[in-house]
Amino acid sequence: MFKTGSKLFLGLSGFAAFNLVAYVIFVERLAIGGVALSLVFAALTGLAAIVLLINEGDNERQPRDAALIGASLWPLTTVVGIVLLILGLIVAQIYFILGIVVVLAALAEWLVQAWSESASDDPAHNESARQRLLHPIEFPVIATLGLGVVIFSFSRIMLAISKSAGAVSFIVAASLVLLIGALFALRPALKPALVSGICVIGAVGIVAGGIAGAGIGLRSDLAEAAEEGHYLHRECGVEKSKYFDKKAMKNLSLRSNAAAIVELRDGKLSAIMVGFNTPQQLITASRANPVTFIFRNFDPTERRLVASLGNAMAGAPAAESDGEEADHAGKNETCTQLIPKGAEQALTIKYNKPTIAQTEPFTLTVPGVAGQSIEVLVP
Amino acid sequence: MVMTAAEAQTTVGESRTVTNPLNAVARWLTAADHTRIGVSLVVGAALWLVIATIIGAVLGLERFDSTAALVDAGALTQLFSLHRFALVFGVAAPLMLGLSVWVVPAQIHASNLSLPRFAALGWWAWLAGSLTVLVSYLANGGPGGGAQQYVELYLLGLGVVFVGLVAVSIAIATTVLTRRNGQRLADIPLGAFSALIGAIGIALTLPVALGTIVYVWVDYVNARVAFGGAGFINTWLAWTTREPQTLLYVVPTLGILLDAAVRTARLAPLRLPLRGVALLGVGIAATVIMSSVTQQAHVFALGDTPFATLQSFVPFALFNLLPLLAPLVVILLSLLALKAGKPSLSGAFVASLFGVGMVFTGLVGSAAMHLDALGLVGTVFGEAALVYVVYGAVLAALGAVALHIGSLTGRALPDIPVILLALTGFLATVLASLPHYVAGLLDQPATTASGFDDAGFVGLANVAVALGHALMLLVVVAFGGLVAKSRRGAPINDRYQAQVPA
Amino acid sequence: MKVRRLTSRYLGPRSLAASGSLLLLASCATNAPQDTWQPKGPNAKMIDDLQQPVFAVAGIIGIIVAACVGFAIWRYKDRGQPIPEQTHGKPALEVSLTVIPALILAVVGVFTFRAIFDLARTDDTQLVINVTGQQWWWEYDYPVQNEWGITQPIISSGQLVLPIGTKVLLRETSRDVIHSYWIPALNGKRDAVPGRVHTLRLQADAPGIYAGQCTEFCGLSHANMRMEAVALSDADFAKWVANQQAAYQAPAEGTLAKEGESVFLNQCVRCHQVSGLKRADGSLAIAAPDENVWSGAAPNLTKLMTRNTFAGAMFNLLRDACRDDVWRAESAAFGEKYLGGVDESCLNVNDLRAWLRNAPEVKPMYANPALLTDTNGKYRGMPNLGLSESDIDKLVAYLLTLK
Amino acid sequence: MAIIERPTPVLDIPALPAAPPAITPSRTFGALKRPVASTGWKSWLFTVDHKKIGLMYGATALFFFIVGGLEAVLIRLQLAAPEGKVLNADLYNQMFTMHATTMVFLFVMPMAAGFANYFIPLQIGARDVAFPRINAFGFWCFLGGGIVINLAWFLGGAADGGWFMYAPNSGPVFSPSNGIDFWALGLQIAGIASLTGAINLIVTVLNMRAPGMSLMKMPVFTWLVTVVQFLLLFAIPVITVALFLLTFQRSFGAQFFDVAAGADPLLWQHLFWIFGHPEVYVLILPSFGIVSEVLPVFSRKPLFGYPFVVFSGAAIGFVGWGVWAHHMFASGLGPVSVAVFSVATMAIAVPTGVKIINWTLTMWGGKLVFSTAMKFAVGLILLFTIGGLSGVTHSVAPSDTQQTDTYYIVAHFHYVLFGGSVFGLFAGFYYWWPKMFGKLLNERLGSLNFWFMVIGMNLTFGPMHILGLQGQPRRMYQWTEARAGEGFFNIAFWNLVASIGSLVLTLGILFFLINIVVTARSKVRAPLDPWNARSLEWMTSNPPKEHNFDSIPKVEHLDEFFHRKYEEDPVTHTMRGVATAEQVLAELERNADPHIHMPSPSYWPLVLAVGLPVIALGVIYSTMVAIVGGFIVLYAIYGWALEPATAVASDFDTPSTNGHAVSTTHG
Repeated sequence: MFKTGSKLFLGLSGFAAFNLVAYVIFVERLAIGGVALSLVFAALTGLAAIVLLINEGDNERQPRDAALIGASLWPLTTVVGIVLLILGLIVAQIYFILGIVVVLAALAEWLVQAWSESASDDPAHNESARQRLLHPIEFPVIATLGLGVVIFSFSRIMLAISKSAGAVSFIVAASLVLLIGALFALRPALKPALVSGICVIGAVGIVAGGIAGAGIGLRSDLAEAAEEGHYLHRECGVEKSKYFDKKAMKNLSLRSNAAAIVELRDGKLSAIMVGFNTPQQLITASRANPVTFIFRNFDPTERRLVASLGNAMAGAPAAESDGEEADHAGKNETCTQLIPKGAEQALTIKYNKPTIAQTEPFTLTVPGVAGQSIEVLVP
Repeated sequence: MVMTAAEAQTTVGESRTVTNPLNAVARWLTAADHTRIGVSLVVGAALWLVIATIIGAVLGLERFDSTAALVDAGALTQLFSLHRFALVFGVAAPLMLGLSVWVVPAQIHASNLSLPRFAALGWWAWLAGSLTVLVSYLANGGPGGGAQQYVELYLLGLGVVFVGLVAVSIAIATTVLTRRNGQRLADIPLGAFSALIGAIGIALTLPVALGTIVYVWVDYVNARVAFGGAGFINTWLAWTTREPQTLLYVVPTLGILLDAAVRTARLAPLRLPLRGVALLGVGIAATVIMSSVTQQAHVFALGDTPFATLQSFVPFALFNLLPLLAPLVVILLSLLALKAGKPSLSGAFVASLFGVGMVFTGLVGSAAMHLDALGLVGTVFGEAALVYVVYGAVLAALGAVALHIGSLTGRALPDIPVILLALTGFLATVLASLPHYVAGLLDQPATTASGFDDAGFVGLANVAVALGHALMLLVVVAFGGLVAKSRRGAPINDRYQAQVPA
Repeated sequence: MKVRRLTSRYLGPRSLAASGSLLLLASCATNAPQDTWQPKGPNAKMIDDLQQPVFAVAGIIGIIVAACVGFAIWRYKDRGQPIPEQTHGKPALEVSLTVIPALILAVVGVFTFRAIFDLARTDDTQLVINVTGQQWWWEYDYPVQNEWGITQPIISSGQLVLPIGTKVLLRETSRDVIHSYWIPALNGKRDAVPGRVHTLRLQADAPGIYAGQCTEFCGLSHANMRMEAVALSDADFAKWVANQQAAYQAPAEGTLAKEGESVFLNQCVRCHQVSGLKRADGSLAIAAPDENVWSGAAPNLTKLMTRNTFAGAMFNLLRDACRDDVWRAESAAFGEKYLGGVDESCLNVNDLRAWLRNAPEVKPMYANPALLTDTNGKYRGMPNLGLSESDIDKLVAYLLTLK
Repeated sequence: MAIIERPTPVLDIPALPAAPPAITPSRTFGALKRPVASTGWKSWLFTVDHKKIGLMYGATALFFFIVGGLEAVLIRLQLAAPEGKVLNADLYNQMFTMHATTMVFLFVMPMAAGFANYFIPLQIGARDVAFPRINAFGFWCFLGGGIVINLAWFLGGAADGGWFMYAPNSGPVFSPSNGIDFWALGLQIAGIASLTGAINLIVTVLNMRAPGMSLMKMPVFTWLVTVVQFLLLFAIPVITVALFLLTFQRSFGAQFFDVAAGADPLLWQHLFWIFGHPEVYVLILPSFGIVSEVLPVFSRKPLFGYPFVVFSGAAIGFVGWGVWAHHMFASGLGPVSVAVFSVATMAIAVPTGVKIINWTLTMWGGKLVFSTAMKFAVGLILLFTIGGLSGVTHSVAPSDTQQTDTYYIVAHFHYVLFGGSVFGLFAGFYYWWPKMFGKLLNERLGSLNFWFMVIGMNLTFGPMHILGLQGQPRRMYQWTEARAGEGFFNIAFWNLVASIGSLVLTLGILFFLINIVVTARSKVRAPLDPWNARSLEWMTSNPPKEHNFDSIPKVEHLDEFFHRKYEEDPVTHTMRGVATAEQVLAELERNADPHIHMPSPSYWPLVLAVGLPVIALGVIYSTMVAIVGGFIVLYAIYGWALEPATAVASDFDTPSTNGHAVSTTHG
């Protein structure tokens, strides 16, 4: 019944009650201290009750061998998650979310580990129970994370070194992988430690390279392209950068059934439209509907097609386009990229206002080719 | 018998099977046994003690001349605050809890803690939290700090520290309470009993601080000042680093002293004279909980009427005088034990006796601070009281290591060096705090290095304090060397072990 | 033996098939406006010439199979005969019965091939008309083609006007969903797909009106998306072209129509364009349907009264009697009657007023203001404008002047 | 579970190695104890028995047949007169969309799946399918998908974009209500049923045939259903991708079919019809298989040219992949594609024609018994011929541009799918009813059923040929007097005839439902071999035992059962009976296997399938609900994975000492 522990807690809770009374009488009423003392009283009484109930641990039952509770990574992982969590509270939400994920994952692993260890008296069975539950999740997640790190590191390396160095290093890396793989295949009896050691060295090397690469940053041309924006070229005049997306001219022109094919041939600009047997200088385009023109350049120099989008009477632009809109020298224009001889590129424009609403007509022109213009008539 | 089992386990766990350094690292990272967790905590606390002594020395030198400045004035506030944090949550609390984790399971014949993984969580959380706090101080965070994000980091890091300490405390308390070998609580060694009392105290009080942190933090990040902002953090949290709350962190020192007395007096473990009184005495320490949770300084001042005087005296007596009883009773009982047995001089006893004595001195000083008539509030007197308590705990810890290392690792420490170190440590403690008691009476203000008269004794006192801290650093390093040296030597029989009845 | 008897029956059913198809023809409506077996132009005729024999062959084969099965049922019914020999087939017979239909289909295939490529020709076009489908009406615009006197684009809806004997090429596209353009008497159907330009050859042999229907399911009012192709002689077509390009004639001051013009300017020009219409301050009234209608266009109402239908050809602008008069006119007189347009005496006032009063009630459209979140508040179809009866009077008077 | 294991009494179950743990592993792994009920509703809910699953497929499909039929009747009522007012435009659009969806995905496909489930293991002499739990999962997916699709009726209106659901009309702007979301998600769920079923049946057929049954001794029904499973295996992923894109476009703002974002809406059409055309053969081939079983039985002759029928079925399966664009002749593909697909479409008529010829020649020279099943089979030959020939007329691409999207097409595919698929399924009902339920369907009511259906079907769909050729387009909620033409036999007349015909047809189907009820109430048990049948499924009791066969028969002939009953007279080449069906069966029972191992019931297929509709609703309404569904799915996958295929020994029923006592059947 009453033993040292219960006596201790009962005594303490009695003392807490006494304190509470004394505090209320002598210090002040209903202050924070009073509330806290009441809580302490409650807590100590609760502890006393627990100790009474468990009979102070004087239990003759054979204890479960606490030594069975083996090493565990999850307390440490939980703390890592907590630290991420508090960092996230301060720095950025992503770390907070990451922290929650890590904490939850660690607690889940912890719980499953704890559960499995007490599942039966057979440790092997317990371990297999844990593995059956968690391996289907652990392996994919770990593999994904590991691959992600390797791939990300590799991409940092590739982005940091020059194009040719990238190719060379890729070849070297691939050859190494092939070579080592071949060696492994020829000598299947290699020590696992050696194999894993080589793999670890490789992974560490890549990650270290990735860190170094991230430190160096993008190589100059990519940095320039990133700065400028991949598709964004401010002017329909001279290209600022030579690093624009050259593939765009191939993909977009594959679109079939365009409204017109605009050709630049022998210094003359003309539109070929299905239904018209001769090249046209005038295109009648439907209003409020996306119209696709395909520009084909047969001129030896690089050319681009520029479409004037008119000057709306109202403030809104008279037309929308998926091309590179430009607003230089007060002109409302859009254009294709500079494309070399024999190439083609599509330009889609939606004319929302009719020609009669314009003070000057919608046109298609090629900079550098004087006197050649195709009018787009929007009824 | 008990010790042998623990020894065997430790041996298997550590030396023989370690072949691969990576495996050893992994074993420490995933540790869930009381030895590794306890040792981790103790070593962590020792490292923090190095930081604390250095800061103490720097602060002492800084105050030698109230006009010159060694340290940037802006950083000084944080440095004082960090010193306090380092002493209490860097050193005292983890040191005592770590020793408890290490020793208690063996003392109650258990092979491990009841919640070993929870304790591991506590250790990692304490480590991460205390490092976070350290980082936040270094980056101008902390109470009154200017960098907002690092103030937040301080608050949350402190929270994590509390989480860690509470987790370890719960693990210890549960281990003692759920022991299952038929041992009665009255029959367990007093070391385990005092660990239980300390652990319960921490588990009951630090959550209050944790809640306070949440309030303050929410207040702070939302740019409100209901709790006063960064400058007032200490207003809300300072009680966790003041006496008598600090007594809770160092309650295990009482058990260490009593265990050492029993061992030194060559008594059977349960044959301590007036053992019931010892239990009661240790238990009294838990009454500090009551004083802490009121979160107020209970100052005794003479009032206009007798009732007003009584109104001031009763809380003062309950919350400041009553806890004094605990170390006092323990010291007296330990001396009584020596008288009852056939004592031989031992390092463990000397160190722990000095330790508890220092704690007692600190608590007395703390009680004195609450006497309105002395006007000690706001002087370095308080700092000295804290240094007494914490360094007392450090001395007791030296004793505890000397007491238990033999049975736990099979390699004992030689007595003479330990005694010498204990004496040096005592000297260091006195140097680091007593001059400030005096300077406090001479009204040297706390937490500032300027604006006081540094002529005469006060200036010298500060130099003495700096010396004391530096000496303490030497003691700790020397003791570390002693322990390391003993690990190299061949296992020797613990000379106490033969006397422990099987 | 049995097989020979089977083949000997081939001849009998042929007469049966002939009489059967006669019966089939007799069972059909006369003058169904969308009859696929009454081609009125060379393109549709090409299809018809191809399908007639295919139907005949299919019919004959069907009758043969039915006869064989019928014979087997009658001949081999269980009359207590013993269980027959368990034979598993005669490969030679099967191979031959496999090869014969394959050969028939090969012959059909050759003719099909030719027709497919002939119908896809675009290089012999004489007149190009752009056709744009939209929920639920068609817009026609005639690109500038000086040889036809079209010097500025003509834009119209409801009725496709084309000259007879001319190889017309429709360039179809769509503004929203997929529609399909189909005038059965002139050609098969061709889908109008947004983002693409599809072509469809049309040629009418004689003046007249040829009915059609959108045949690709295009949403709520798909059933009400109709079209009519109007074939005019060259001279009449030239007149029509000239009239379409004629300048806007504002109604005289003080008339009801003039008041109607201002109602129109207030209410209708947000979406509907009338070329040449000017506001009171002299500026051109340019519709901005793209701001109000999801697809970005509303029918252009210039010269509305030269058309016979409105609202995606769902309603007639002409009263039934006047309409019959036009539809049943002799070829020679048709052009003149059609070009006469709609005057007050012939105007189908009831439907027009009902439409103006509450359009979504008479033609299902997505015009419920409560359900416009997915279209950013833009309508699909004409909403209920809440016009007063007197406004409607004025508008009708005004619309009658658009000739 | 009645028969899971019949351990011979002399054998002891070997003791588990090592000391028995305090907590047994089975309780460690399983969250729930396995179901064991062999009767009552639980035995149906948690069954993995292919026969029970087949029956549930059938019952559910029959229910959806009624639903789809009522939708069809409403459509015909609306169109009976000009300017019909029965339905409004919106409701009409939902009605024809759901009629097609229901009939294709929720009636014909699952009904065929039901027959396949029930009879393929029986026909190849197997005890169950290869993956019984996946089989159960498939059924619940189908049911869940069907419920999700139809749930839309009650939650703001069903899908209204046509069963072909052409983009961009199916996009969120043009169809803002949730109907299409329900449709797309429901079909994806139902698609899981088809896909898992396909894999299951293919593996079953390839691996689990009775000894001696080579592929060319396999019953034709099994053969053609196997071809169908291969078609499904490749077609379902295509439609799943398309539906996935549609769902993402509608629910998550993707722009796969948004022209303004540079997409080409024809992508949807290609995806849909690459699935959609093989789907036609998925619908028709099982019925061909049924008819190929029924005709020989009632002609007392083997199927004429068995290898030709089999190979033409396989040929249809292959060529069926190369003709999808004939649904798109009017969509502007360009002349070369049109020409190629036109010829390919003509080519597929040839193997189809082979089947007609073979069926006719099977009857030729036979001893024809006109039971209702036989009537339906013969009806299929004639009606499908009409549908096939009208199909040939629009394989001619130019004339197809006149006919497509008119009622001529409606007539064509109803002759193919109603006259073909549905008549085949009805032949199957009458033929296999005694096998499934132990009772013969009433032949008199069957006769009424057949004649009303034949007349009603021809009255309904025959006039549609004329309507279409006279230019009445499909999918119009109203037709107008103005375009009906003149004369007595005008469009109005034929529309009225078709509507009346639909009522006659309804009456015919009503007779079938009455027949079911009458038969169920009748006490007369069917004889063991009522039709003098030929294939293995008749070599067991009516209805079959839970383990199908007491001993697995060794197969020596195509039509093994017939050859066990009859022998050929070497002189006259006529057949004479040597054994009755009872004797054949008794012979099998004499050699009963002592050790029959059957899979155990499981909760997990049902739980897993319940999670999917929850996810679907979540995608439509709230991500949180989807997450809940995801957890259900995850939970069920775990439960499933951790559950052994066969229950632990404690769950087994008491073994019996003889072969008969333990054999119970479903119900």
